[in-house]
Amino acid sequence: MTQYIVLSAILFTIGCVGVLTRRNAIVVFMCIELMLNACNLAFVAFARQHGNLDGQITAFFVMVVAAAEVVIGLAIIMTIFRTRRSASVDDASLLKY
Amino acid sequence: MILTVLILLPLVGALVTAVVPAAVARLVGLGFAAATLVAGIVAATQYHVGDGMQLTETYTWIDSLGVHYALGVDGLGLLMVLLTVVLVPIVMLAGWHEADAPGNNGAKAFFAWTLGLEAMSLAVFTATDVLLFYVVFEATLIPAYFLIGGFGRAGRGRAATKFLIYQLAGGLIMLASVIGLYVVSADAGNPSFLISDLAALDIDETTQRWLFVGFFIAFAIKAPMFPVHTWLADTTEKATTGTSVLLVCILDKIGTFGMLRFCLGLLPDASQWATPVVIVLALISIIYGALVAIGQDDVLRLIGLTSLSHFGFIVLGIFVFSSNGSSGAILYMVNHGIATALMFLVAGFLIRRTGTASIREMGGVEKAAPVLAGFFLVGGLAAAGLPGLSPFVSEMLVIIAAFDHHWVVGSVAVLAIVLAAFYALWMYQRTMTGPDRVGAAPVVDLDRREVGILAPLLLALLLFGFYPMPLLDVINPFVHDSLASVGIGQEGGPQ
Amino acid sequence: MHLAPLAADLPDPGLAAFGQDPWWVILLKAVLIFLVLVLLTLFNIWFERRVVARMQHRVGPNVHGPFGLLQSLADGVKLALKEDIIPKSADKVVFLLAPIIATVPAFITWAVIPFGPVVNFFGHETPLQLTDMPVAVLFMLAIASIGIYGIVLGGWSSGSTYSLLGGLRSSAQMISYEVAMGLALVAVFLYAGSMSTSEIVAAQDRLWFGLILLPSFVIYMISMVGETNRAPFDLPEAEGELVGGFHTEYSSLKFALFFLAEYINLATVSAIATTLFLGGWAAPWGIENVWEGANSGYWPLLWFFGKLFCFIFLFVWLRGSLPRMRYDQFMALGWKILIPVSLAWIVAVATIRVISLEGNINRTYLVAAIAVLLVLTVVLMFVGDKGEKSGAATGEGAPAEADEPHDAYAGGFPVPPMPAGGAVRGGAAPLTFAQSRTTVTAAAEENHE
Amino acid sequence: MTEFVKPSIEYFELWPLLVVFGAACLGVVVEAFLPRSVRYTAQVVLALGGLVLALVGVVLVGQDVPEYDDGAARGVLAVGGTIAVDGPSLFIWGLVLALAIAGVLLFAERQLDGGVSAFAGQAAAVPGTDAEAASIAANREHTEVYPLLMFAVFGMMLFPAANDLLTMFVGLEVLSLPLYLLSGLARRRRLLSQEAALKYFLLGAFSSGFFLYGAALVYGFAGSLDFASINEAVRNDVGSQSLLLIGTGLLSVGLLFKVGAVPFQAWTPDVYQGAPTPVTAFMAAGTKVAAFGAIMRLFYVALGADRWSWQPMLWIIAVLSMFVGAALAITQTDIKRLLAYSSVAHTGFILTGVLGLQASDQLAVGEISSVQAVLFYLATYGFATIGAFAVVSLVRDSGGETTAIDRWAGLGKESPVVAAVFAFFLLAMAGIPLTSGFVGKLAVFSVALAAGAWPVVVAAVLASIIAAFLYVRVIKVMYFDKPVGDGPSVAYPSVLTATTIAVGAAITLVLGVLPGPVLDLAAVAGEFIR
Amino acid sequence: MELYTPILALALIATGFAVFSVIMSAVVGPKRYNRAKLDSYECGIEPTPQPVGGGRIPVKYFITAMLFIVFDIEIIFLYPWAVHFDQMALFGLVEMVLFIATVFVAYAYVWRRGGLDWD
Repeated sequence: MTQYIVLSAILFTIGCVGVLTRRNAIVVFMCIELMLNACNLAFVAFARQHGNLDGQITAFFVMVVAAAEVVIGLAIIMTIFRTRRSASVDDASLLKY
Repeated sequence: MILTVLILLPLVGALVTAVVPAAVARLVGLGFAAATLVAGIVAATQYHVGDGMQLTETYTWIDSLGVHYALGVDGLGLLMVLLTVVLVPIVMLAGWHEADAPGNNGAKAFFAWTLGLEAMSLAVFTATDVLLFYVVFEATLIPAYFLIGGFGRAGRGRAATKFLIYQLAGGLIMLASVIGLYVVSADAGNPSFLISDLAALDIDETTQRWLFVGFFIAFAIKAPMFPVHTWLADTTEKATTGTSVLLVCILDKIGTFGMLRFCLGLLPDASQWATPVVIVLALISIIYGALVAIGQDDVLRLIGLTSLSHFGFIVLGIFVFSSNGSSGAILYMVNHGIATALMFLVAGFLIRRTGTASIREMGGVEKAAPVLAGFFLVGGLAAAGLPGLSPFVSEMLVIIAAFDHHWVVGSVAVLAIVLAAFYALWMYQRTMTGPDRVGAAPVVDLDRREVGILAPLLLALLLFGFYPMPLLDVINPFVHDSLASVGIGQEGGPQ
Repeated sequence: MHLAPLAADLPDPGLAAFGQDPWWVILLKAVLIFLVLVLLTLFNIWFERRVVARMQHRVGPNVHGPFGLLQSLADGVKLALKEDIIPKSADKVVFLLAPIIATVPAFITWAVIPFGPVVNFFGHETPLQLTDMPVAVLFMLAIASIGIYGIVLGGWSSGSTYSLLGGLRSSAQMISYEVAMGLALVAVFLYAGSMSTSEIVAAQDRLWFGLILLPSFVIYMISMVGETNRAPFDLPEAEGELVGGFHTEYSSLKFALFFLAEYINLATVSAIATTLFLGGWAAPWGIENVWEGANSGYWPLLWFFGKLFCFIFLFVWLRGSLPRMRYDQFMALGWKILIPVSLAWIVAVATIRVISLEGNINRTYLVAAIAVLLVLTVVLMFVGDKGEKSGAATGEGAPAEADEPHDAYAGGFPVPPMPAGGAVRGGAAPLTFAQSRTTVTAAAEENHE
Repeated sequence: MTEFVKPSIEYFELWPLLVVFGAACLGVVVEAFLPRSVRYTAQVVLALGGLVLALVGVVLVGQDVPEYDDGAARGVLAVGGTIAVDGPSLFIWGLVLALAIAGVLLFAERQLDGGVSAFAGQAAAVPGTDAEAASIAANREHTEVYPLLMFAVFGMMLFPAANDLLTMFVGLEVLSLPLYLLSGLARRRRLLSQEAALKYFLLGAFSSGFFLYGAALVYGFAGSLDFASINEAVRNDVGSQSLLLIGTGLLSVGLLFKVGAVPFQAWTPDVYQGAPTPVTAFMAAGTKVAAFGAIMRLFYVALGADRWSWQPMLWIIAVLSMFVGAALAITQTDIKRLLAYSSVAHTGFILTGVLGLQASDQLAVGEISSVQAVLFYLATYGFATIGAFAVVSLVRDSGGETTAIDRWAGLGKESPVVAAVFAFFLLAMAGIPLTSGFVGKLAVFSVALAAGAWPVVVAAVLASIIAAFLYVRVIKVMYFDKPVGDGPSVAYPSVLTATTIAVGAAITLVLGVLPGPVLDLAAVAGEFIR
Repeated sequence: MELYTPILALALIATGFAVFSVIMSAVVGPKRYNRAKLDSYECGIEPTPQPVGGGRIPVKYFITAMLFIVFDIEIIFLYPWAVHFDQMALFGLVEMVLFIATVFVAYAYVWRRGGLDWD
């Protein structure tokens, strides 16, 4: 069981690092999705460990939320691209201080 | 009831003045001020000397926090109230035209804010609930802020901001102590802000000290005391003299008033614990104020700094814990109010004539305007504590008390008198005597109105200089009580 | 949330027969399935060509072997001997990976297809089915959709306009029809009360779901054609528009793999249809009345493949007789008709089910529930396509955008660029349609200037 | 799979939630089927109607929520214990709904910008293209904002009422996602707006990821998601402490991000500045209220027994938030950013309140509880903020709103009323007596002090001195500075915005002078139920 | 788990076959390359240069993808519901009708706004 947890932790960390280091909004976004799925993995693993279904149900809901986030996120990122011709989060620098 | 009326009158007056057409605004304002004066006198007549807290009224305000709307006056409060109600109309008359001067926000605003300030100050002097006190204590800042920022010389905006920041800082620090008191009372099982309830608590040593620090810093900033006095000179320099009078003669008294009410009244042990430090600070303020005053070139700055020295005396008097000291301090609060008001107003008239506040650029006024020069001289001598003028009495009491406390303290205080005499006379000499300024229009002398404004102050100075008993009669019982609370027996009031 | 402890760990009784095989049986079965599929593919290709030829009054392949049966084998060998080209603009790794990704899932789906009942398999009692699980059908759908990756990656990595558009199109239409397909299956699960294929087959012993759930069946059949990119829905390979579609750039055996995958999928969807709607390996009714041995031993294989070939023939027939659809009509069919209808149908089925479960339910409750959905559906059908096209929801810019001169980004085509730092390798080098002479989709159109 | 048990659904207690959600869905339908001409009216009416209806519902429910088992608190566990309809929930619901009504009024304001709302005519049209020009010419506007707002409100109501981590997470997302979109819809300065949306979205999704993983770990620790069981597990600490600790940390990251506490405040200024001012107003007020409700529920109900592991963390974060917020606010030159940073500082102050004692058995008689103090502070802060931003939307020049502080110079002369009102709001935020802010500060400080968190209180006092300076600075600019160029001009708002500002100011004053009733209401709200 | 091992076997066989044939195609068969042959196919014309800044895909595909996600999620919820429908009976029906109706609202919106139209 612990292997799953470790794996999910690793995935989560990868996603986390990705978010912090990558510059392409889409990639950042994908990293976030990776984090969510790491959470799913952890939930399912724990559900198995505790022998109840809460975790699996949660995984379902997380999927829904992830889907919603994808939709909204893509919408926002698209608008930015079409305005800026670039997906780099570094270019998004009008707002500072 | 009368106290509520006393507070509401100027408050309503402020609102009315703000809405009536500018033409009549000044008259309306003055009318309300006069009405307040009358109310104040009525209150004084209803006051029975020696019965402690009187004319009290108490209503629950915020139940779940144990806050009350509670008013009442004792000797100290009464004197402050009277001082306030008397000075405000005088300031209004003095500022009659000045507020309309170009660059100012207009007499209407000036009168409205002044009345607002009066209302809040009266509330401060009569509040007997700590939170109510705190609320109005902070509330006085708003009108004061707009008075300083809206009227006077260039750079007043900065001065106003500086003033407000200092005061807010003090206020917030005090807030911590206020809440602290509340929490203590809550732990004691009866959450309340009423001074009467809080005085009943016995607070353990360390807590007392923390709370004391909070209160004292706030009041030291207010009063002002070295080292947190720096806002004072800037403010008096930039603001109109009328504003300065309101600030220095009324608002700053809240500081010393608070020390008596809260530091001594609620935290006696801590007060005694802190005495050495406070006395040192007081002495520094006395000497430092006097010395810096000597060096000043700007009349208004100079006067401002003299009051730093005077507040030093007052605090000294309070913290030597003797009947002489306390009585002297309280008496000093009144006298200083009168004397400094006189100084500021005269200086104001002077500046309006010479068009400058720089001592260097003045001179030879006494030939052209003997009356003005006379008033100026009296004011200066009063500040210097010349016998026969009321500050002398209070100063003497304080110094005697100081010697009783410790000869060093006393002698330092005496030194201050010398310095005071020096700056007062030297200022007079530089401004009034000597050659006339080159190529300047001769200074017109005071007109009848201005004399009329100054006269009552002068009379008060002389009257209380020779016969301070009426004041002392009011003061002594209070001193007796407060000293008793500190745990020092009464060894006969000063005669 | 207080939920029941997880009981699903141990396979439910229906699956008791599975997971008991020794390794050699498993291996043998797997190999058999593999062979069957390969042969089936070869046969299907030949079959299709013959039938289509007949429909067009031609003869079709008849040279190699009896009836030209070996034709497709010959083709395979020929393909193997063809030159293997990897375009220089292609992303090598993905380009090679894509056909594999496309092929493998096609095989795997068959792991859960039941060919028959428990039989004596070389002296070992085992069902004629590689394995089964509580979520078999879900598993099939999941694996099948992995195949889409193969196609879209193949299209993308070729580094060619046609391939990319072809890949996009096919993936778009596959996912669109996957929704309809998925919805069509819900009704089946509702009646079977399980997602394991063998249990579903068992549940149809009285009546085929294809009959009681006719609408689901029809929807499924339509969507399975779309799912496999077959005529009349073979737009990804629309020669007239897209040359070869996503596998334009592929040659030799890599192309063969895509071909193989496509035909296996053809068989797969047919097999699923058979299993879920036509009673799987069970003999058509009536037969076991006259001959009770029909559903035992290896005979069911006969029925199974019989039904399977009906579907195959249907596919061929469609191809032979129907013209290709236009893309917008095609998508409209999927999104605007199949989905709402199947949703409505699901609710209807559920309602009927409830009524049969508990006869005496207060109608108002029920009516209200149905009314909600009905109103919505009706309204939708009623207003139909008249919906104004403010780009708001589509994210597509207002018309004026197309004529921004030299704005490569005009026309609402926002898309993530390749990772920062530009293209790494060939095919990853970002595409553009800016100057392409092709006139495939309106999409490409708007890019011209 | 064992026998299925049908959860009970307390339709009456959930009435407010359901109404809001229904209104939101209806809004979408309206958007889909009504002609553009009538949409604006329909949407506004629908939204307002829904909110008012829900508010009525809250009052009705509040009147007869039964006592919870031990009588210390009142409330109902709805939908199989996933939603706790208790005193605090209801208070927050009421507050959120009130703020949302104000928000809708601001959204509907059309007079300030020449007959169009503050929202982009067509979000999809690329700025500076003919498409945008066309949409502007056609006086298009996105009426979708109203359904979006309603969904956000739904989330804001679900979030603090959630009684298990899953529901809380869902609430968190439902509240966030619409806001992400809304903040990208500004009509003017669209690049800023879109950028704000992007940053808000990326960081928001990031933080919610943390929250979720925290939830997973806590679930791993406790074996259950609902707060009561977690609390039990914490008491008799089953499972590994490290899971619990890390989980708690990650959970609080997610929550503290929402309230913009340091070090998770990075998004606040950007989003506040970039988003359309009505959205900023609504978001700043609503999000904070909801999120603090959730924070209190999580920390008190689920992790209450583990107080000593999370309290030190909150101490530090509170102090940091106050100082960083106040200090950075001083350096700002843009009024919206300034307000944003001040909101960070306020987060710190509210956290100070969260540090207090909440359970009645821990309190001396007549002492106010943390929940009470925080709820009150939230009420004061919410209305002051929404009012302040509403005022910001009035001050304009040719390029739309002028948010540069130095352009505000001379506002005191240009429009004394507006300047006075704004100054009043600022004073309220500074916590000057006779404004609601003062009583709020008083309350939170006293509870924190009572709980022995005196270092935090001292820090808070110092921080509020810094903060005071920054508010005074703005007032000075408005009243005593010489206007640059032709000074700011004040657009005359329609009754909508006017009402909002007036109500905001009125409430700020009333809560400052007579806070009694609201404090008592918060007291009646009592404790959270588990 | 042992329910899944057979799948692994089949998967291995299939992968082996696929990889084998890919390699085969590389090994067997002539290699007579030339530049034109290695260009990407564009009806014989010079292939278009690839721009920096990203290949671009019609936005419609994104819409389709999003809608797919939405409905796929709906299906995910429908399957377990369907399998255990008999236990929930009427309650299950009502809840699911509400759920479907909600999704339908969004669906209607997209439809009306032309989200489903290809041109």
